[in-house]
Amino acid sequence: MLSLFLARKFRQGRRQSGMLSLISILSTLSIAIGIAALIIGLSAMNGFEKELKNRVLSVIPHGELYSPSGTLSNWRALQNQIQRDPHIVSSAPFVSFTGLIENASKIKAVQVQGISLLQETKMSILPKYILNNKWQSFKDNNKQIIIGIGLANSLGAKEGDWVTLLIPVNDDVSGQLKQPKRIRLLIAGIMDFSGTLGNGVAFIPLTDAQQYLNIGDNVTGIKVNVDNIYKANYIIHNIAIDITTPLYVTSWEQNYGYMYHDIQMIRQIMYLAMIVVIGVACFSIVSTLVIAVKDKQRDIAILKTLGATNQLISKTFIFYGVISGFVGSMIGVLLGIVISSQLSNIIKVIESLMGHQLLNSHIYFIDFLPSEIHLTDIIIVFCTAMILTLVASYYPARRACKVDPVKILNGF
Amino acid sequence: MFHPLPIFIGFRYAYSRKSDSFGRFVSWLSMIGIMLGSIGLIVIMSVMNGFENEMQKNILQYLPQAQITSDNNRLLTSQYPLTVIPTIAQVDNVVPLVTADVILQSAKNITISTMIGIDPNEYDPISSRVYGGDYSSLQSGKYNIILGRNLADLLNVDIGDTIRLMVPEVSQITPVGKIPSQRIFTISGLFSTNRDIEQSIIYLNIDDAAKLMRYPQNTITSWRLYLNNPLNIDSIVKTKLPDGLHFDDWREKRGELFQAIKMEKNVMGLLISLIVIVAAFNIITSLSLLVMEKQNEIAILKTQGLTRKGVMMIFIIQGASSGIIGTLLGCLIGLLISYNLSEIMSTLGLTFSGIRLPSVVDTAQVITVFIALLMLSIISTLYPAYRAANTQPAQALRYE
Amino acid sequence: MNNYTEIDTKALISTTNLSKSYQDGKAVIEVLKDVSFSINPKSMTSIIGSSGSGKSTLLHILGGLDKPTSGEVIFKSQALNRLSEVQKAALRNKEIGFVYQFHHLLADFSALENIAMPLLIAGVKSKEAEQRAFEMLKSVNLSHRAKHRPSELSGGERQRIAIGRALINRPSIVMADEPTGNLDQSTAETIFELLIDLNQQHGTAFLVVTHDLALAKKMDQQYSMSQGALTLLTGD
Amino acid sequence: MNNYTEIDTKALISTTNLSKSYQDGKAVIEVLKDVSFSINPKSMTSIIGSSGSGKSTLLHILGGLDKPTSGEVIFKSQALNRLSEVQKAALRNKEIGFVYQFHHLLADFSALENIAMPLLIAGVKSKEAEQRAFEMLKSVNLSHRAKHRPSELSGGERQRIAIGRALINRPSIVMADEPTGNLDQSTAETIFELLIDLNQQHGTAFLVVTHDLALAKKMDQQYSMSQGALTLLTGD
Repeated sequence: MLSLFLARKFRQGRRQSGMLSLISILSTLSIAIGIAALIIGLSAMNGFEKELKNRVLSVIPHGELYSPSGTLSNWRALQNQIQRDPHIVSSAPFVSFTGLIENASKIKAVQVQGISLLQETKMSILPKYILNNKWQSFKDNNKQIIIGIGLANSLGAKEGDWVTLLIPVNDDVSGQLKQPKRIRLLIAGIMDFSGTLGNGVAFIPLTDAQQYLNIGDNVTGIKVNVDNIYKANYIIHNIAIDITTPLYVTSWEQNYGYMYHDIQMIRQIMYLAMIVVIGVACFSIVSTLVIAVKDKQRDIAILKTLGATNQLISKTFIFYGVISGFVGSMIGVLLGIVISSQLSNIIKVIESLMGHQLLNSHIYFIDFLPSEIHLTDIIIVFCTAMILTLVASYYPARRACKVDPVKILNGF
Repeated sequence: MFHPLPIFIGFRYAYSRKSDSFGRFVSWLSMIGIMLGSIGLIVIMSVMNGFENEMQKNILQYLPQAQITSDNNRLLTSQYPLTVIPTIAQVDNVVPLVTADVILQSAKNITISTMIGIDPNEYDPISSRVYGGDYSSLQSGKYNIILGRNLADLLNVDIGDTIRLMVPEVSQITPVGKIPSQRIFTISGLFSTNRDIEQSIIYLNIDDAAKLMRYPQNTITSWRLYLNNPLNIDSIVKTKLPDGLHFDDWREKRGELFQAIKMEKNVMGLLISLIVIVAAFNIITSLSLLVMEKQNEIAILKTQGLTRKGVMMIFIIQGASSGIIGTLLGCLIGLLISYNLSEIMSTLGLTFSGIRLPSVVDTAQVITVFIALLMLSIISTLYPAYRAANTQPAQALRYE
Repeated sequence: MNNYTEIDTKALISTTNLSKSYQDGKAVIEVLKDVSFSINPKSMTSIIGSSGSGKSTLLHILGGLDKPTSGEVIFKSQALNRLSEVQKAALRNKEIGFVYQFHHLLADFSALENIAMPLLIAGVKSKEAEQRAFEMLKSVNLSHRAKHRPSELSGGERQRIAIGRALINRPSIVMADEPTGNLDQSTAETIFELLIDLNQQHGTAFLVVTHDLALAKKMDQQYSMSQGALTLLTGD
Repeated sequence: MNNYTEIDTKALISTTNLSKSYQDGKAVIEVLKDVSFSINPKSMTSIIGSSGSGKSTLLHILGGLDKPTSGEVIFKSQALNRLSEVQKAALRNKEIGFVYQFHHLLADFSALENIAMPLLIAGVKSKEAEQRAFEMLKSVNLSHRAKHRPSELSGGERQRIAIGRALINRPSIVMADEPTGNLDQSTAETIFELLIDLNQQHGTAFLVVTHDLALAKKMDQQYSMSQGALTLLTGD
């Protein structure tokens, strides 16, 4: 392609005073900044979304069905009926109540979950997050409890300590409130989700929970996982309708949905801001190209005398712009990929410099900055940049054709 | 040496009809770039201020913002009367307070919260939020209690029901084991503010609270300070206190939340400043283009004795003018948008995950953004202007 | 196809009352006044005239780079003003070569690439273009300078490259505007010898515009140009 | 202050073995070779030479716009190379006027503003500058063109504005580089008449570089310049 050969040579031969070479560096740099920032931002958002899926939704159930009266008796038949629905991936019975855990003078409210040890591993990857692999020694009827690391720290308790669980005693006829039941339990394991997730939850075996609440074989409800988490609400509601016994239904979107929406919102803002950056960067490509056309005026006139057509000249300068856009975008993409892949370590270094944690584990559901590069993001960003550079090169290319050889050639 | 000539020439080049339309197009571009940058910066900053202010209004207003207490967390009002507390700027009011973490047990459920013992005759921001009962029902000896609506739902209780209050940090050793000090209270009212506050604090009469805490006569937990701007707590906490007393402030419990907002503001600011940096690059490139176009005119002016500084001034003025106008316009539009953001959002039907975006303009911030952008647009004209001053007249004139 | 009466069918280029004027502020400047002449194939024609007498404008109009205000240019029985832009460009690429006082080589390309450029523009594959360009380099005896950039060459060498480039596509005519203007006496002589034997060797016609009377005298036909009017001095 | 031996104290400008060369690729091009001459106040001097013979470079060096490779220029007993950038600029503003072949007027300013520019640069208030510029416009009889832009003027008119601009600050010398180069014969004549009576009227010295022998002959002193060397033809 002659025009590509000409464009490449013109770009190399930037002999004009330092100015042209500096501003072409500046315009390439501004494209690179825009693209790198957008890739880093989008990868961070992908990372948050992945963590939300792997960390949060792989532990808490996608949805729960429970009876308004608080206990469910024929839950085994119900579980089979639910399991038959194609969208349900797995299900398990659970007992859930609010209790208080007291260690010496410190006391914390906590949502206690009774889980069946066998069915839990089908439902979630909870065991993975229990330190020193203590899931193995978690047995029924063994006065054991697993609590989150946040809770353990605020109670000043550690693995192997004994704590007291206060359980509300069921109301009796006289309406006289009785003292809460106190049960001594051994902390069998500590869960660490490196985020707010584990702070408010404690796990005990299903049968222990039924025994403490003395509800016999009843359970509070059935928790389920669905194949498409973004349709969890819809799937679970459909199931509840088919089932005869009246059931309450909740899904993960009620208490964790806002996180998902925030991520999408930030992603839109980022897209907008960076498109503006790349747009403005293309403005500098336009001016750089116009200067290049002025700098190469004489060469264009010469080419015209040699019989070059306007089409060849405009193609040459469109290539000239596209090459600088391409170089800028490639630098941006490479920069973006390198930084995104090392994002977590970079943030850790910054945190150690600044002395405090960027993402506080009490507020954010993770305390590190995740990052996951999606090829589709890169392709979209790269193509937008190339299209914008193509558009930016159109005007200067047209100006290049308007060069009148007569005026220039006999100017000496 | 303020010389009208560079301005006369600079403006003529920047805005003369006749000058090459492309040159004007490009200086328009850099103006728009800076404008977008300043609008972005101001709007984002105001929204973040809005969040911070909202948080402050919803949460800090009700929580005890700052307390003065002794090392064992209780004060004898005779030993440390109100007069002993130094008057501190920004403090609106000082009232006695009895507070502690308590366990609430209802027939259905058990949970914990923080008890606030208040004197119904003193003003407390919650008084205007109580419904279904009356703030003045918290009379001494009545053992009434006012709960947040959310907490009441959790405990499945309503006005008139009774709940048990236990204070774990105050307990007696009994043959059966450690029994926390406790008492039955009747619910005489509910309040609605926001989910967080409704769950984290409950209100009782200060004397009932003192009894529950087994305090001796006229002892309180601390003097509670109402601040008119809880966010700049640093200056208040530094004031000198009589020995034996120290400050507790809201940051112990809620500090992380505000820190997170500040962090988000910085990240957003960084993101938008990328636009400004690229816009500054744009000024450099567009001004360099204009310098290239005007090379002959510069040579001619030099033959007439215009000094290099004169040439530089011309191009600094010309380049900076688009930057300054861009910044001015940007800040004005930014302010306009920030001042009535919600109206704009609702007319456009835009919602951010369903919540109304609050926006509060902080003039100090706007001024810093304005000055920073002005400096940036002037600085970015230096390089092209320097190049213009160095053009060799002999070389430029020969080609003509 | 051409209803013109007494056109000189065997002429390479012929013009009839060609004139060119342009608006300079209020006044109208007449650059060419009713120029009619013709150039035969393989002929060596020279035009003498002081600078600013319209010589270059005439050359540009003959080469289709500029349009006359009135009058017509017939190139090999084709009227230039009836040709489209693309056809005129093709004409310049295949039929006409230009050589200027200032060498006008492409600074970013090597001597070989400069010579090969017209071929590349004509769509010749780069392999073949390079070979033919190297042949031409030999015929202007500069084969040892193939890889050098114009900035590394002397004035004479650059002019010889420019001539090589003009001839590479075997045009029927080369238009030279003060080809020896920038050169010292001796180099000017050698360049002129080169033009003459290239004329013999390839049969290319030459139209040389110069203010150097000695060189002009060596041509078959001589014209002189002043204030835009052309008058025949010697030759048929 | 100046330890030079036989300097011509009453001369306006005098140069001693002034030479200038620059690097063009491999070759070093000698533009000026040991030029020594002097110009008396109120004198009319002309230099004839073909284009590219270094005439313009000499003018630029005399005007302090360019630095010689070696040799010295003394302007009113001040050595240019000892002057600072700002002093040289002031010299150009007050003592020297330039007129070029191409008018070099500022396209974005009106004729009046163009003439007034040197005054504005010298710091004269715009009111007074406009008056003096209008006086000058009258003396080049173009007062009816004050508001027009250069693009709306004819070649001759533009050149007269350029001359007016050069004279506005009452310089001791005006350097004209081919002032009539772009003009037809008759306009060139009128421009030349204008230069001569301005010389009588204001006593401004003129150094005119031209390739037009007829005009050059009318000067008191004539030099000729070729290949960078200056030789005195007539005059003391």
